[in-house]
Amino acid sequence: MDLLGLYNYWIVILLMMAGFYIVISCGNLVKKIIGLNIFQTSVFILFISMGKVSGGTAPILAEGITRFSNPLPHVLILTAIVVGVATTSLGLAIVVRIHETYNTVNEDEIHQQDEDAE
Amino acid sequence: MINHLPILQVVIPLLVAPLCVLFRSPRLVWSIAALTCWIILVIAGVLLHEVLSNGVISYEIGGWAAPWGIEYRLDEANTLVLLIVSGIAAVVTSYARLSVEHEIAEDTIPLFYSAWMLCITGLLGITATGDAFNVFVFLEISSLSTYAMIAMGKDRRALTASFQYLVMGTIGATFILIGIGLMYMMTGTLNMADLAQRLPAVSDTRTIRAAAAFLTVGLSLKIALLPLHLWLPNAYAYAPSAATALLAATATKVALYVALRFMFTVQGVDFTFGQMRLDLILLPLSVVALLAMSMVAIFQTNVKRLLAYSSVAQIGYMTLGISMASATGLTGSILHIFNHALMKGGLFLALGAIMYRVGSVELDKLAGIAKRMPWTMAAFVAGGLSLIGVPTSVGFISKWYLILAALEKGWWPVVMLIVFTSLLAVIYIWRVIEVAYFHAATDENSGIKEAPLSLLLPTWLLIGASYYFGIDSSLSTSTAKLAVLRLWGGGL
Amino acid sequence: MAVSAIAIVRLRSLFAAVMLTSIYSLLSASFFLTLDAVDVAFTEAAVGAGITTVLFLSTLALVGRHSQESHHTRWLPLGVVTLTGAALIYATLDMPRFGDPAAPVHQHVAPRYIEQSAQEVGPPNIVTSVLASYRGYDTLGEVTVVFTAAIGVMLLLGRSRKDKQDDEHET
Amino acid sequence: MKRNPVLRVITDLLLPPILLFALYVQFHGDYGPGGGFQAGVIFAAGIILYALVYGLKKTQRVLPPQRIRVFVALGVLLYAGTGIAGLLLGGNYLDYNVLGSNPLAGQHLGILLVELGVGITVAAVMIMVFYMFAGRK
Amino acid sequence: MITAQTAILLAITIPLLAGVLIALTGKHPNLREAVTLLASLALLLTVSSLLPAVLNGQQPILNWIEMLPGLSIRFQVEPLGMMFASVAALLWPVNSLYSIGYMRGNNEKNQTRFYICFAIAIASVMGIAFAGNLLTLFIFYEALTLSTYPLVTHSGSENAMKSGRVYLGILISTSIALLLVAIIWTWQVTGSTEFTPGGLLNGKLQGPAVGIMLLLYMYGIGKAALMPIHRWLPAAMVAPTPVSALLHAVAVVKAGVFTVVKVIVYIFGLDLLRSESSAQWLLYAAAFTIIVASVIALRQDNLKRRLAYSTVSQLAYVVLATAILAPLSVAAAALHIVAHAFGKITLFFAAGSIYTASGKTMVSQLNGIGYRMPWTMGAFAIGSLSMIGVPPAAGFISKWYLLLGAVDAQQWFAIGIIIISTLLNAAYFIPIIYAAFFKTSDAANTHGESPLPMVIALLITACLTLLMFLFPQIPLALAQQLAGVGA
Repeated sequence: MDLLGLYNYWIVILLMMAGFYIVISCGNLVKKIIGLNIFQTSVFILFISMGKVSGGTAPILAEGITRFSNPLPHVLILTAIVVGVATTSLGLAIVVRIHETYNTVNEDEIHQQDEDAE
Repeated sequence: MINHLPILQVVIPLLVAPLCVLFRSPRLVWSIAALTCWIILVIAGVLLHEVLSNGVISYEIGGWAAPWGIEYRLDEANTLVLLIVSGIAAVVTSYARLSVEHEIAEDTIPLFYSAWMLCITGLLGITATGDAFNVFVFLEISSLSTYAMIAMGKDRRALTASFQYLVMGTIGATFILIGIGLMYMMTGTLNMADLAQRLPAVSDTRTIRAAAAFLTVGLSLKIALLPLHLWLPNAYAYAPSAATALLAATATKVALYVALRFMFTVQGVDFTFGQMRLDLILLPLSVVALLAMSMVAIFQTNVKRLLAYSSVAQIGYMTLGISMASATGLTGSILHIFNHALMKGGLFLALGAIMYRVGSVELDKLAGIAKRMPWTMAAFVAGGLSLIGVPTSVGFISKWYLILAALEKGWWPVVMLIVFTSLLAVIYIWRVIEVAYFHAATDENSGIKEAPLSLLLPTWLLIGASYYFGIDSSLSTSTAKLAVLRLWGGGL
Repeated sequence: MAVSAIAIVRLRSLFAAVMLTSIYSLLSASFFLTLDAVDVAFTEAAVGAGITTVLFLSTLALVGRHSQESHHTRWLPLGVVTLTGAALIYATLDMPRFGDPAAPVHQHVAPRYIEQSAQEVGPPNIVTSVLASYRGYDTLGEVTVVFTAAIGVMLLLGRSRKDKQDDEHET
Repeated sequence: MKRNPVLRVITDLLLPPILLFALYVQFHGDYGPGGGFQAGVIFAAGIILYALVYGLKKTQRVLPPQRIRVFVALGVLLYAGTGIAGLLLGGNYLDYNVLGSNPLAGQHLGILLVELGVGITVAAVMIMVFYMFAGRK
Repeated sequence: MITAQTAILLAITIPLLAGVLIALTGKHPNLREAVTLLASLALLLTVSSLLPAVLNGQQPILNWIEMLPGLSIRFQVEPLGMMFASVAALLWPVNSLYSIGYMRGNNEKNQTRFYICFAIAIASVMGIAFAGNLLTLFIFYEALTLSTYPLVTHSGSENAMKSGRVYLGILISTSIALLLVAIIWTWQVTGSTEFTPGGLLNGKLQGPAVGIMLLLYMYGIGKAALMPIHRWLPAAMVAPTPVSALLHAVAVVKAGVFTVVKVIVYIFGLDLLRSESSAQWLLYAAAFTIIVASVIALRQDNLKRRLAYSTVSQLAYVVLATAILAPLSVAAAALHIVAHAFGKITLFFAAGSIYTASGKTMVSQLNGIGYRMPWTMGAFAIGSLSMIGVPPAAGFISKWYLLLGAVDAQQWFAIGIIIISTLLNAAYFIPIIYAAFFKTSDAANTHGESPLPMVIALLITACLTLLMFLFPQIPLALAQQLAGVGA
């Protein structure tokens, strides 16, 4: 089995999991968003990787080139990047508001404050 | 124009959303939004009629044939969901005016309605589309607007609830994206119908199995299937009342529809239940969701939270029906999607009216409220009875089909479970009723008046519908059965 | 890249984490470039390394730079992550090899874009053709997502704190 | 930063090329990499740079948030409206073929309009979001 | 003359309409109570207009909406339903009269809510009586539970709430957990839920399944108060007495045993049950309930509670009679539903009358009360005789047929139970009458009779008890029609 051909994917998965780990384990809300960012970016790499054709070029038509990489994943990922930045900005906006009302961005402290309030 | 209705259904609210931003007057924006919602309800009605009489409608956006372009594909299953979403949207938007004025700062109201319309756009878009990636895009539209709306709640915990939902929702969406990506990788297509044709050839691969797993997990997050429901109770409890009603009645239902679409149409029954044995995973999760969440609901002191937990439990009924992997079970699930939307929508609207007058939905604040707001509480009781499954209510119809399905399978423990959780529903509903009807009113509550008519009418419209379809269920059941036939494909 | 990602996991200074994220973004942009995805690389550089960083920094300016570590048990997240990672590794086992021109993605749908787009749509940049025309509706959705985010941010941050306090005094 | 003349001069020098480059990317997207989205981001980046150096107040005097808000909506309307135009001219939604005298011309016009819509919204949104964050201090 | 179909519809809508009118006239007590009385009389007329046709052997049918595919809300007037409806319609005016006296005499709160719920409960009873299939029956059965809940908790006190919870808890949980499942199972097995002469399940279900199905039905019908699910009935005693009278004589408990008889006759069919050994347990369950409830009744000092346990045991009579599975005993069951209704409502009326006039609730306080309240206690005596089954009261007739049926079926065990329980009945009723008339009162009591409407009401029901003994033709004819035995 030609495992070398999969090596590329595995690196991506490693990155992805690092991001995912940040999201679910970090108590800091900003860091969670950072984690989301990394997680998503790694997924993008996964998509783009599958679009690559060995020996192909960027999918811009020009004289004399017949082998192109697959443009469809590129399109999808363009959209996904935008979605990602949209999510990030909204998430950060919420973080800012949370900081204003709770004066902290640490999950445990917020939790503590909510419990004290009850 | 009539053949463009499928796209207009989604694009009209999409166009209205930016329009809302351009105006300043809350009333004007509300009128536009409400009018739009009634228009799309009419469109959904016409579409359902078309689908029922002429079969599947396919609409090629941009004039590009699928699978190259994006296709809207309407059949009995998703047109029913479209009708649910736009119907709920119409009623809840009509209701929203006073409730939103009461709970949202005036200068942000136009923006709020813009988010509101975007949410509806997203939900409709997810439902109508026949393209897997398009699902993701519209899912994000609805999700982002939902996060924003939840964060608008008056309680500061609304912010943390919204953030939590944002993080979990984004993880879910990314999982869905991974799932779609893996499927694309193995088939080269994103169109659902095309995927359905090409998947069987590669369904043996580990990649496709993982794809199905990622899709399921991602969607389960959005459906709030136990144990991925953690975001839901807070989100529902602290969001503005109108938003809670809209979300509770539509958002999880749409996600569940997408799950059905992937399970049945795209992956096919053989793969989902034969290879993946999804039923074996869904069954215990549904059972635990039903039992645990109903019990948790009993101990809530905030009525909105109580109903939120009840929602998670009710989702258990829907997934339970799916896990039976039988036509009757699936009919029960689809019916419950429809029925639960009506009753939960009505219940949350009634709560919104209480919020409007009392300013709180904590249980101890509601003492003796039934005397002051008899119509509102009557609506709550009626909705609650439906949740319990009292005959002539829609809850009874769903329960009938679910029990019938369990009996067909000879699953007696499941029969008992359905019955037992209905009894748990009696307990949590009755706690509210006792406080509202039989406890002496507190001094604070003495000056409270009945909710205004513009809140009562929509509430009763939904409650009324939930009894109309409980007494004469021919329309909903026949559509649900057709939807089941369509989802099941040739296997039935 | 892997180094920067893992460093972020360990880092306590949010400022450094943001900077590393930015670098991570730039690195992935260059990676996209090597994978022939010029448009994506361009966007990732502008968005990931540009706008996102600015947003993060503005946020940090408001909320402070340091992250206190919480004392959660690390096993559950680690378990979930390992499981997810394992599922993905499992998924890769039957994947087409990297760069393989015979992979299904290159056999279906995409060829038409490459072969026909010049006649059907026009622009030599196939990505543009697909983005704006074949899958133009997705792009409409994408614009709507951006719009939604703006609505959300305006809803959340549009009113100054003072407005809000006035409001609370009234009620 | 406001008082640093070096930065000011550099900004003054850089801003026109940045905005021009944004326009280039916007309209050259057909031929090379780029398009509405990237153009919007670059345009916004230019404005943000200006705001960082000259201060938020001054920037908002040139580009008031109210106007940006209109542009935020306008881009989406332009995009969705193009689709409606196709619909009114007898095609399906977002069908550009019917926009021009022949399909290719129609596609060209359609993509142009749509990319413009993307560019406007993205630029406006990014500036708006930045305003919002920066305005919190 | 109105058609039978309209009459069926009217029978359900008149009380409902009355409920609406009562709500509208709630501010004017006189008008409100006039509405109640008029509606009750109108209902009586409507129901009696159906009687001739049914006596002639017709069974008018009304199909309403199709609620589930192939399953509609359906009404069919058969003899048993006719009997039940007539009893309820006959007693509603009397009970209304009594309620007016009682509610005013005791200055109860929330009287409007009381009358509304009462009217809705009567509508539900009509629906149950005329139901043509299990689904319809179930709908009105639940409606009855829910509409009587506010009546039980009427006073709103902590004690009332607690009892209300027991009431609702048992009735709702048994009906949803067992009855509904049984109905759906029946539908799954037969594809129908219609009441079919000879038995719907006959030939469709065999073996132990029959026993299980019977278990689901018998304990699902919580209103029949078969032990151990009888607890809601004594709990419901916190309600005002007119409600207890309604619950224990007319509406709720009778709806329970009525459903039991209907299910056994039309769903299982006597033949099926006779042939299945797994279904024999019912007889013993009923016998157990009769004896145990009687013993408990003997030990209650609270008059209403004693009456409640007496009801539990009397209901079990009906079940026992049906479980004997002989045509004659089924007729006896039907007759006993009527006879017990008249007798028990009289007893409750009397109890309420005593409470209104003197404030007494305990059996031990009743020494010599017969001299102060001769009418009330006279009626009480007649009611007691009917319970024991002695002529000249209605109870004798049903007991007579019960014995005949048992002999016919050679159920010596059942006969033994009947004899023992008759002795027990006598043991807990006779002392009350004895104390009332032959003991001298110990305290200085100054009260006289209760308000006139109450006295009139309880005299009417006492007379009905006697009349049914003297002129049993109509109920007898209906009962025989039901059981398929010639007159």
